[in-house]
Amino acid sequence: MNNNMPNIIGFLCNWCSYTGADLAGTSRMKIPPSLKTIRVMCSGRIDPLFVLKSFLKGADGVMMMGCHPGDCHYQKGNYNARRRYVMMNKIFETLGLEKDRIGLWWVSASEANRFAKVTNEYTEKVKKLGSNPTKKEIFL
Amino acid sequence: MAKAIRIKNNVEEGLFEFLKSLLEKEKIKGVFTLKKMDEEGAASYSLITSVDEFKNAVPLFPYMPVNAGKELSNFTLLGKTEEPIAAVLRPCELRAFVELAKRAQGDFENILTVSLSCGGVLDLNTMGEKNQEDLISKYWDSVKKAEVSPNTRETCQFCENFLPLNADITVATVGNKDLDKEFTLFFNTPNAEEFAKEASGSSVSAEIESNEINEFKKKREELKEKYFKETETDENGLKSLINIFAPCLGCHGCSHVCPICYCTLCEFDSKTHEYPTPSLSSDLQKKGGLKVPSGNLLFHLGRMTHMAVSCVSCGMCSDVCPVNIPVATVFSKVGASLQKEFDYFPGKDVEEPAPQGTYKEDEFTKIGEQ
Amino acid sequence: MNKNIGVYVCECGPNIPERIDIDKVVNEISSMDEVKTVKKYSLMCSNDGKKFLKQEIEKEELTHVVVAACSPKDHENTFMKVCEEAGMNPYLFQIVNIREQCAWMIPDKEEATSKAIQYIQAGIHRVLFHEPLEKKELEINVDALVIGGGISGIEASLSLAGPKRKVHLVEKTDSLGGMAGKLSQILPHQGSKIKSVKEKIEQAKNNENINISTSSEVKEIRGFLGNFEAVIKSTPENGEEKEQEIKTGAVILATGFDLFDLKENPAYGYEKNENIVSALEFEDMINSEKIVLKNGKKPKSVALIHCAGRKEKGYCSKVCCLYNLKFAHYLKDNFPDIDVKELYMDLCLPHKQDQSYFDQAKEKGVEFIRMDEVVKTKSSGDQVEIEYKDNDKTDKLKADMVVVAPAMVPSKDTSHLAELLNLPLDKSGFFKELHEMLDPVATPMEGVYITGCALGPKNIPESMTQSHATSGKILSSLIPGRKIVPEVKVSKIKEELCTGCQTCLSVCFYGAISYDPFKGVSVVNEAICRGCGNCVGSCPSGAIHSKHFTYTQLYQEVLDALR
Amino acid sequence: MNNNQKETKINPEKGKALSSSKGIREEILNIFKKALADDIFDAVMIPAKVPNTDAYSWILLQDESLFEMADPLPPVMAVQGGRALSSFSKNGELDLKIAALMRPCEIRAAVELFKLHQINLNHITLISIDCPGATPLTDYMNDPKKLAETYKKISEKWEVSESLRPACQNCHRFSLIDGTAADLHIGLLGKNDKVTLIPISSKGNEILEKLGYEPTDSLEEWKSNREKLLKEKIKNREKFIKEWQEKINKTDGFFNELNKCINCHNCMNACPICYCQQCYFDSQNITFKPETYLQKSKEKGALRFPLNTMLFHIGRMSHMVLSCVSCGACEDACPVSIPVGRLFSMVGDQTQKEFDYIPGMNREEPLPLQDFKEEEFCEVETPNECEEKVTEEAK
Repeated sequence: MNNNMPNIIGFLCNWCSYTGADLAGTSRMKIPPSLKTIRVMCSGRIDPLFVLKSFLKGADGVMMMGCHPGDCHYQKGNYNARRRYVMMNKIFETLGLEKDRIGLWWVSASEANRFAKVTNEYTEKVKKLGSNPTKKEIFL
Repeated sequence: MAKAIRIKNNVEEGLFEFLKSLLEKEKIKGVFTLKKMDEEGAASYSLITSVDEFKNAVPLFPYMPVNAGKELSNFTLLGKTEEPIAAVLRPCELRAFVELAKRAQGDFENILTVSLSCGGVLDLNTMGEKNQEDLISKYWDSVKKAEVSPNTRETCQFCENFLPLNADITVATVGNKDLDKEFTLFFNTPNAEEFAKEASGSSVSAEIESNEINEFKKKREELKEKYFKETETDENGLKSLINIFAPCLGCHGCSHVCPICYCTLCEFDSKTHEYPTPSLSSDLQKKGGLKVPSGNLLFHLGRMTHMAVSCVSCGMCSDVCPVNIPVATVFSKVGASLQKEFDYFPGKDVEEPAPQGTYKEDEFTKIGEQ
Repeated sequence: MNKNIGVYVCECGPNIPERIDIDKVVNEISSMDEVKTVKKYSLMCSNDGKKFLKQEIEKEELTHVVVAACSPKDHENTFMKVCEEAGMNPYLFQIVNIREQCAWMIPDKEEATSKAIQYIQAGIHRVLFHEPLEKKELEINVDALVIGGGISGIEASLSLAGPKRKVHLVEKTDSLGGMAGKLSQILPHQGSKIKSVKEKIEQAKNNENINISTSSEVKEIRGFLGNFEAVIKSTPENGEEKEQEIKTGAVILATGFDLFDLKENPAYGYEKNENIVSALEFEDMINSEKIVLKNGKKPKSVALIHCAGRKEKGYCSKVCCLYNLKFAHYLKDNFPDIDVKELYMDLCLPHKQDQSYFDQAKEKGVEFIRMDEVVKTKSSGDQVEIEYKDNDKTDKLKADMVVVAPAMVPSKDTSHLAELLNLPLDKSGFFKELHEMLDPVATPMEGVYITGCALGPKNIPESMTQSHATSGKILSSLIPGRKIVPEVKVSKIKEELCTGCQTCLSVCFYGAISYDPFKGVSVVNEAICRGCGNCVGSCPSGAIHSKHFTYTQLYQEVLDALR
Repeated sequence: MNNNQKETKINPEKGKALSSSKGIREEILNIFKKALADDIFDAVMIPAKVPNTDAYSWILLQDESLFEMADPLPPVMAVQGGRALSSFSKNGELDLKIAALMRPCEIRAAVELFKLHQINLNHITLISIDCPGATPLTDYMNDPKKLAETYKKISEKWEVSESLRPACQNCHRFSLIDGTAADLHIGLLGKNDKVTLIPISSKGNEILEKLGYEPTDSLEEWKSNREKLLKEKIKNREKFIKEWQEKINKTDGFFNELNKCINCHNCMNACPICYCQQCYFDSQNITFKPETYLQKSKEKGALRFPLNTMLFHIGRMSHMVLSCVSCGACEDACPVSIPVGRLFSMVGDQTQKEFDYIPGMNREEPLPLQDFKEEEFCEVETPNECEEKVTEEAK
């Protein structure tokens, strides 16, 4: 596989985003192979430690995806997810870590287009960031 | 306005006598405060119930062997104390106890909280050392002059929350020149007022805030900027961060003494986060080498996601770090920005839910929509 | 126990081979020492395919199965069933999505293939950490508890009660009927006279499957769909207080509404002038057919004020316009010489017959005046003077009698019940529907439904519709003789790790987690938990894990994604 | 018989002496470079200085270029080597050949952990090295440059200096001891002009062979150097043991030493033998209602917080002291400078003698508490019979 293709982990909520991703496939949209999706029941299940560990293990990018606010299959899970994302984003910012390596997007079950759009855009963004230094870092 | 009583006595003795009298008259059944352990000058927190034992109490001893908030939580973990006690805490310890009570890890009921305008405490590793006496007298001088004592811990030097938020009784120390002749007690709550009459002094009209206090605050804020700058991470934050934490032994002492790290058993000590041996060959292939034990940064960053937003900047973590990592400075810094982001002030109000346990539908609305 | 993993790659007809080099996949995977056998198959979800898989499991004595095929949304359950039939625990199975999220996404065959391989490796490493999970079946109680004996509650009870299903109807006042019972007549153009409400009440009383307790309130209630327990406290006027505990399968909240307290805004002058009356009081006048001023004289002019409380509460109560029209019609029909004025902020005429009803009122000479708010009312002589504002200009009018139509507000018990069942309320303090559009009578608590004005202002037909909806929900979910199977992939708490901080309680939307003060730990009620895992993400001690989505299982996927 | 006697004499007769013109550190690293190049090992676990810092840590080294940061004998013992070794080798199969270069106390810890199934030694070669000791961690962190200098001198002269950690000043197991602890030992004692490779196990011999070295050089000089230093150290140790026994035998002696303890459990977390992921003494099965604490306080007039510090230390002792390798990591990690290392080492010394057990000396030797002899400790229960037995044996 070509080497400038970044490695992105996507934690997708089962009800909206994962279904949205399926739909993108069904509609034969072009999604970069950079993204490896992992299905969780709710974006609120995404433990900050998953994101952290993925980052420290060398993921060039981590995408958190869930239902739009108000549409959460479990009522409010995505609000929890949002706070957790904001928390990590702030920690990264304060410590001068590359905060763009982590992102949160709302993608509904019908938004195949949006799924394609954000994954492609983010892949480009991460390409610009270059490879995640944690990949080569010995002293972690 | 809080009831203020001026007592004609050295602040250390005065407070000692006041608490002693409460104990003697059985207004309270115990005092939770610092107590001398030996002649070398080691002190430790104790719950003192007998007037006789109280002779060794040193309520204003400028050391923090442990965060008293954490210990009060251990004391009231299974429920409130039936008998009333008084507890002498520094503002950050009080804030810690509030955060713990918030998480059902402690109970304020029947505890008369006595705190002070705090000049900070000395480095723990000077406790019981030869020069202790000297350090302490220097310390009090700077407290009187409302100067930042250079012997106090870094965390204290940049602490601008040195006024207790919700203490029943506050001892005014910072910026009071005649502390060895007289001092003022502020009785802030109805609960406290009934103890006021036990204080042998004259009622005066006074406010804890003063120009000295504000000046003091300014000085500390300047130092805060300075110290935060020192842990500044350059554009490649990762490297700098690694360098800051490079000496880390993984002893996790920082989390053991942290009042906010209230977990019985820490997730990061668990098998879940141990290194999976099968990953070794691929990791070595990628990196050419690997620090062992690994997972150093995961621990510190992970711990941050758990507690930094509630960090009360008590400095215990820096104090116990055997390799002088400025843990508290880094965590305070991250804490400050998180607390700003979530508009949260740890230790202000027991009723205010911790940011992890709540959310607002109409916050951060731009996020996720881009 | 040694683990025999079988991996099966489905071609899904031409769909997957088109974009993925299946043989390469099979080769790569067979080189893994974890797996016992790897095979490809043309169409796994076909009957032959299922038969094939079943035989394989038996022949190869597989303990774990990975199927690389379509999205779990399509056939996860299909293959889990097959595993079950083959005597395997279905949760020792993992489906890997190499169609939608691989073959159909990535045009480059090489890239698609290597990603598929990565996904399958992840699936294999994940399944190694799967734990067998057991489905539980729960006996259910099919009865229903209806709280509130207004028209909504009565209608719900009537449509639910039957030989196999008892209904407990609990009303806090001493009589059924609620607000509707107090009305003079239902809007004529909406059909029958008021007696229809009376009829409903009678029907309910005479139905032996409806067990009515008036002057009663629900004191405690706990449980979940099919298994609620409630304590009902009755305090009859004469006769001593008694408590009874009942079991029920579902709960309907039909607690209705109260009326805006007109005294909250002195501008309406309510109770300051005796000829200013509330709409409900005017209904009584109509019932007793005595429209007279306090001095006993007939009024020559009546002013009807709409929207009292609309600004204060921030919503339109929807029904006032129509019953004000009703009043106007009544007055004009019975005393044509009375001068009738209506002061309104906005006219709300949503139903198909309303417009003509309004036009008729105009024809009968009723005068409609637009206003922004009532500024003040004061007596002038025997009359009442109303000062009102429209845009910036204020104006006055005088009338012998003033009828003020107060807004609907949540009934007092709403917040109490919300607390008992831990249900969300909206900004105005009414119950909040699970989804305004898509699930308008359900709540986060499965088995608890809401109807009528407990959800917000409504007219009677709408309330009836909702009552039928709630009954529908219950009839379809609680079928006599059936059992219910609660979610299996629920959260689990390791007690020895739990610190009892109860953060998990605050992020659980279903009230599935409770705190055990004796042990000092949180406890999950598996029958209520839906397995969303929000509690897991919130626990700093790592004491909670969600079954089938454990930390280790998900981390395996991360590791392989990054390999 | 007495442990010390056991240890003075050692078996190996021959080794391979490599004269080191470039200094011994370089020489040692060269050996490992060669071993990696010849695929004798896939990786080496060795101390390294973190670039741009004064901090030392263990690295698993595969890429030769990283040898720049490696230092076989750093001035401090940051993480105890046993701990480091266990951290990556315990969870699953290791498919790499790894050499671990560690100080003798770290080797002994590793062997204890091996007995406790916390290290899988199948693919690991243990290489011990003559150890000049290490400087106290906190001292070093306070002034790295100075301490590094001091340490350089100390290690050249092999002097037992005050600036070394107390544990090291009193350490009499600083070099090779007989047994099956290490596979290969690196002898340095002497004028620091040569590095002597001393094979111990068959594995050790193999490696020497693969490196193309014949173990033909005599070890006499090295041995005599070793014994000279050993005598001095044993004297120190006996002195230290005596001194501390007296301290402790005073009433509350033990307690007073632990007065300052703040319950941070750093000692436990630094201890290689405390291998439990989550410590029993961190778990909550020792909390009571406030009344109970008030009651306890009333009995003595006051109740110290943090609670249970004494229970923690004594309890921990009962868990690990028989395997205590006196590495002093605990004392290094203590923020309030409690001589916890010396306390445990002293108690360890006594109890281990009781069981005639030297932790980490032999891989095959079972842990004392996983093994018993029927005739042992009869004095504990039936003194008379015991005497009889003793007299019989005497005849």
